Amino acid sequence: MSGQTTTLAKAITMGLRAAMERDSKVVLMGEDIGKLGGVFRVTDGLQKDFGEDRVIDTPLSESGILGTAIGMALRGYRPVCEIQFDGFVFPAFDQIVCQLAKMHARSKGHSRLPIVVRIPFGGGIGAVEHHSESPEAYFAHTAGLRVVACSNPVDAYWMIQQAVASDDPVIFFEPKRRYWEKAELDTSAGPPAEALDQARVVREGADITVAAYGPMVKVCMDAASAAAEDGTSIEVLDLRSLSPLDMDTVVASVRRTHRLVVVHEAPVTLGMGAEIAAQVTESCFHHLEAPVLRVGGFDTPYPPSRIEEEYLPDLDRVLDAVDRSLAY
Amino acid sequence: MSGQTTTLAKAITMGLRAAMERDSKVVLMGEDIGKLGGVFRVTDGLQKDFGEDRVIDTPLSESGILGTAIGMALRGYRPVCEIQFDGFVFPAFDQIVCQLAKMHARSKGHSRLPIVVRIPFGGGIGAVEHHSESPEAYFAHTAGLRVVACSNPVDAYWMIQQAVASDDPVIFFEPKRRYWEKAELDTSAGPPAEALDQARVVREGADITVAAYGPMVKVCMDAASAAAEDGTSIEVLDLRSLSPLDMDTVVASVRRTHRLVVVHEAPVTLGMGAEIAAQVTESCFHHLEAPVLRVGGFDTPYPPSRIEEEYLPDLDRVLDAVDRSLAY
Amino acid sequence: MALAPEEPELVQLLTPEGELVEHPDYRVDFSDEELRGLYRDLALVRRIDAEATALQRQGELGIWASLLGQEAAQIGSGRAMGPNDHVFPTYREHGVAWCRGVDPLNLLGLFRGVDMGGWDPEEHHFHLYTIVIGAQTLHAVGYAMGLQRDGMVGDGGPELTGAAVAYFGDGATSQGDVNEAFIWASVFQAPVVFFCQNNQWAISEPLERQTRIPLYQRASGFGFPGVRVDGNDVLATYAVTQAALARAREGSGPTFIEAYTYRMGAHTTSDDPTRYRIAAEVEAWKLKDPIERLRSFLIRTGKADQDWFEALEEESNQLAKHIRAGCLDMPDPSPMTMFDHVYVDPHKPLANQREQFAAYLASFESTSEEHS
Amino acid sequence: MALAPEEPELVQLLTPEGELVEHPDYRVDFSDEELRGLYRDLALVRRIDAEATALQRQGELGIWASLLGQEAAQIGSGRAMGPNDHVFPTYREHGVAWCRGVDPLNLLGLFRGVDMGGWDPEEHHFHLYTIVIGAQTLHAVGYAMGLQRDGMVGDGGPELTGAAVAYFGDGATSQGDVNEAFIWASVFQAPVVFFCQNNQWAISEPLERQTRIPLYQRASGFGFPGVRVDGNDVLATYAVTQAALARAREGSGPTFIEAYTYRMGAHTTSDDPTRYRIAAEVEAWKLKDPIERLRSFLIRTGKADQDWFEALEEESNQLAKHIRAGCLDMPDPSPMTMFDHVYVDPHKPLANQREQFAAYLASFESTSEEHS
Ligand SMILES: Cc1ncc(C[n+]2csc(CCOP(=O)(O)OP(=O)(O)O)c2C)c(N)n1
Ligand SMILES: Cc1ncc(C[n+]2csc(CCOP(=O)(O)OP(=O)(O)O)c2C)c(N)n1
Ligand SMILES: [Mg+2]
Ligand SMILES: [Mg+2]
Repeated sequence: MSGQTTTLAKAITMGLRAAMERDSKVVLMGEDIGKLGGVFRVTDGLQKDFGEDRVIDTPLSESGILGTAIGMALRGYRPVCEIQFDGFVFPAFDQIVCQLAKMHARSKGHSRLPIVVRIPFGGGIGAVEHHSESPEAYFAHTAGLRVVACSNPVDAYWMIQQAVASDDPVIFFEPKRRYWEKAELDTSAGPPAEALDQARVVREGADITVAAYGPMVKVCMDAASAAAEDGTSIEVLDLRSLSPLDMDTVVASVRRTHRLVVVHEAPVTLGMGAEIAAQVTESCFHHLEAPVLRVGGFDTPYPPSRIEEEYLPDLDRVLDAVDRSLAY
Repeated sequence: MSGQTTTLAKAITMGLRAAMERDSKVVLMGEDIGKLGGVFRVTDGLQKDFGEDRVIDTPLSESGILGTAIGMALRGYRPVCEIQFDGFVFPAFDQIVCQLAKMHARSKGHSRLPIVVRIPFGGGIGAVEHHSESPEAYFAHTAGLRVVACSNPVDAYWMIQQAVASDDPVIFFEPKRRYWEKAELDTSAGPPAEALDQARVVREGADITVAAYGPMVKVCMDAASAAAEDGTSIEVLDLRSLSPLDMDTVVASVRRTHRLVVVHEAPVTLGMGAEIAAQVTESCFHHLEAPVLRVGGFDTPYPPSRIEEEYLPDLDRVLDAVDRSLAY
Repeated sequence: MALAPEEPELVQLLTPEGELVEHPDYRVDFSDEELRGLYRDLALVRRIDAEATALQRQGELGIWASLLGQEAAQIGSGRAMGPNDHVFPTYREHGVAWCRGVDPLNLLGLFRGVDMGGWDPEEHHFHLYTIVIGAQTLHAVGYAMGLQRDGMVGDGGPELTGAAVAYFGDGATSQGDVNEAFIWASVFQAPVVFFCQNNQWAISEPLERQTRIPLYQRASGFGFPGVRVDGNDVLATYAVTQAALARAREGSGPTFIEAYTYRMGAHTTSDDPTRYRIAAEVEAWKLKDPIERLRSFLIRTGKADQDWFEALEEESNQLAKHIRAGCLDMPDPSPMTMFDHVYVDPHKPLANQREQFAAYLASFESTSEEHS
Repeated sequence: MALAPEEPELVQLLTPEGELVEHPDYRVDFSDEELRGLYRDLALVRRIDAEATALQRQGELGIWASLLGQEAAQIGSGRAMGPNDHVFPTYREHGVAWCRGVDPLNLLGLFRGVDMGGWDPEEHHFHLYTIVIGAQTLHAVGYAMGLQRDGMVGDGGPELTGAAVAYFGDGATSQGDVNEAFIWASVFQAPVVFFCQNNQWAISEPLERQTRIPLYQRASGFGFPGVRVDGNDVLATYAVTQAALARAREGSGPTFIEAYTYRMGAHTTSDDPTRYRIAAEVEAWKLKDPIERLRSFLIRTGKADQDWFEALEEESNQLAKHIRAGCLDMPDPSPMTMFDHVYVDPHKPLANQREQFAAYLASFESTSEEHS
């Protein structure tokens, strides 16, 4: 199978399918993932093809999903858990923070938990409360987890497979409002040059670096195109991995451009931007022409969807930050 | 009652007692807080004096504690919940993040949740796993919560009362390894000049600012004393409030000293230091002589207690950071 | 699959055919007017639901969670409540909201995306909708513990005593929170009624994904009574809820009610049930429609005549108009409202964010009015 | 307070007085040697516990969670297991660990603060201790679901089939996770045994804070059998566990066992039970001591003689020496080990932190050897 136009959602389906074909220990668990194929249809057709033992419609309990996934992993399985929406990961938080993240260290390396927790995240789809959250910082603050976010179909296809192949637990964020965006996916072309824990320069630029991940990469690319027309050359980074952060790539870029804006949907306070700002300032203190600026959600609950456009960083807010940085 | 030498634990007991005497709607909830008086004896004697209806030994379920506290608050009560140890707050995380933090906004101000969640936090007491965590950043990243940490008996006495009086939910961190430290507490002297959401300069200095909270304030004060002997003048801030952060006080100090080190026990990545570093760099970009440096726990699970001394920031590590900052 | 509602354990007072039946433990004693009142409730909430569904199709609502098929469970339980009983609903209790006097328009805000719940929970003794499955059951128990402390439990009758009523679905029974709520309620003998609408489905998952045995039996493991009532029978639901409320208010502790019913529509307007359930199942349940059976009964017994039904139809049309017009009129909130009520007390950093954002929005005003 | 263990629902095969009694459903068929073996287990784990308690008092352990009084519940259940049965313990299952061949020394590491669990969970089919109350019950269910998928459920007998065994306390039954575990196990008919040691206390809270009704009845609400066994009777505990394991392994699903016992000591060495419970209660339970009753039986029936008991005493002393010497010898870990096994795959930022910290420590080495 080579080049075909594929949505991000479908690319994950294909990635899961490939992972399941490769390794019979890969099992999927989640609410409504079987017959329905998931509320976003990401697991569509997989139960039909791999059976109910490998694609498990679970009881409605997220702690149960994570807790039993851990048990299955201890028995040698590689569970891929789907959390139906970002806001519903919290009942599982204890199992993730106290068990999933720590058991490998607790056991001095005896026990491995190669579990992937798939979380459709972020806003912009006009949903009700708890369906538009960006909880990635909670996980990135938790040692023992890997946290990644894909931003496009090609990465989605490969990153989900790399996540399943990882012997560490991976929290896998899927940009739900990009599920339906398409790209050419040539599965025979092999995985991208970057490893799962590496960032990528998705657009080169000279004047300023803008770093984003997941759904905001597109916003930043659009901002870069718009800025180019005004003569500003923005370098755009897709961070891809949030824990570990690939600071080598970020720092190398900032050493070139001397300016950095970090963009995410999550609230600014203690969001990923905080960590990146702190590290970049330390690594590039004498290179920075302006402080690292952050564009993110406000420190409020995610608002009703009729005003989510104002809550979410958009092209204008990114460019506003770019201008502020350049004005230093 | 005026001046008496009081431990931090006892000061909280006294503060809770005062709050309960003042307002009959104040109720305490938690595991083992009644007859036993809590595993740290912070609620010692309160059930005896206020009865089982106001000091409630609860079933062993933290989500239950928070969830029912929310219900009681909706009925007009002011519950003060005790989480037995930091590491056991996670089963309640969903109720805290999705309900406690958001219900006031959800209801457009109709419903208020004046709930205090007391959490003994931090390490250094030689305990087993889950008994030495510093989870404050998870809460400070969550809009709708107030997060505070006391560091000494006098503050403890007043801050717990201010927390109970607050109409917003407050996550109240108690530095468990300081429970037995004593100070003169003159309850007739009235509360400190700072409001609950304000930081305090606890030692003035000229060369560099060191900001900390909870158990690390003492470590930083000791570091400042040691540094003074070597001729370095450290200004020490007790942040007291972690959400909101009192950046006015921090920024004013950094504008004087031009250097900042933030110290906490929590893992460095996405710890409070990240946010402070990001904000200070933005506010004081042209004032900083060195990047904000962070001293914190490593990005590992909290280690076995025999090596926790090495994990926890100590005087040497604080001074090392001070030296590195001054060397810029 | 779905257990036959004819089984002995099921409390039923009005058969699908509209015949009254006796039950050893439960009875109702309604005047004709009250019976017509119940019918009116059922018909009007179905109309509200239909109108909201239509509004969603027309793009006026982002999503809608239909109560179609569950009207009797909601009206029967909602009408059984007294003034001090306090409801903790899920996102589907539009019928209960109706009984508590919430203007249906206020329900739409959440689904339209203009707010998170547009009514005052205290005014109506009807808490905001809770979307995180099961979380509200603990709130109900805590509220009930507050009632205990307020001296609102005992033999003062519904005017002086009160109970909390937690609504949840069959799927919700798998959440830790719901089971913890059972434990707390039992241990503290809290005045709470657990009202589970078993509509046979949790989105695409059938009941068997949540339990091996009839749900009402869950309560026995926690030490309080569970009862299965025909949730499509408004009379039985009323009687069973009334008894459970009386028991709770007088201090005898919680009851679990399994209202055995069926989700006739999709989970929400975003769902496609043809992917996971067969039409025959839906058809079978149509025969047990909660409204039809009461209609048959009223007509056959002459308790309501054609005029009355026509007048109701007219009222229903007016209500639909009110909803439609009100919905279309519902203004989008100002973006600045997202900063409101995050905290009760002043919060400086958020105030700063608010100010900066206001200034940022203002910077566009010269060129555009879109953010005004 | 504590229900009288004489009540009919309690499965008992050996009375506190050391008399064998018949039970309609459960029986054991032990040789004299096997009976002595059980006694040896009971005596030795009590000795391990006593030694660890002493080591804590002497400052060699930071804390210790004593199993005193619960030996029979643990040995009875632990000895009933087959080679493929996999245990998920709390922090108090030292007796079960013994049965699974874990060197008691390895248990001490956690309590001394040198590690988080010093054994290989797979080697012993004995998972690490879990401190977060209840979390391990879900792990057990997941493991059991793995066994199902591995074809390890059916009629192959204990050599070819297996089950998971989740241990937890009375207090733990209030956690959401534990109740979710019940649901999952029931829905998937997972081969798991829920072994609850009801030792009457959760730190300072008596059983009544967690339930109004006998705990074993909890299972009925989830659709699987619950049984209360005299947890101070090693024979009954063995028989009941063996039956539950057989049931699980052959595919008939979970069983809840409530081992009715008593925590004779403090919750942990940090606890002071005199603050919350009366001495008379402890005295009453002393009469039901799990070891004494088997000793009476062995002596009265002549199945063990004085020499045998003396030899055991000598073995016990040797074991105590092993523990004491081993504990004192247990080296503190190198601080650098805290960076080990956080991740399986390389993790650059952490590797950097490690390196920097090593350099930092090395900077002291010239002046001090303390971090070497
Ligand atoms: C904690 C949580 N997990 C998942 C969801 C997504 N979700 C919304 S409704 C639903 C099914 C609920 O089923 P049930 O409890 O039977 O109620 P019903 O919708 O049938 O009325 C799910 C899984 C959620 N809202 N909350
Ligand atoms: C989630 C969680 N909350 C609180 C604690 C603190 N804690 C440790 S043991 C214990 C009591 C446990 O009682 P039980 O389940 O009966 O077990 P036992 O100690 O009696 O064996 C508590 C509250 C914990 N370890 N985990
Ligand atoms: Mg349902
Ligand atoms: Mg116990």
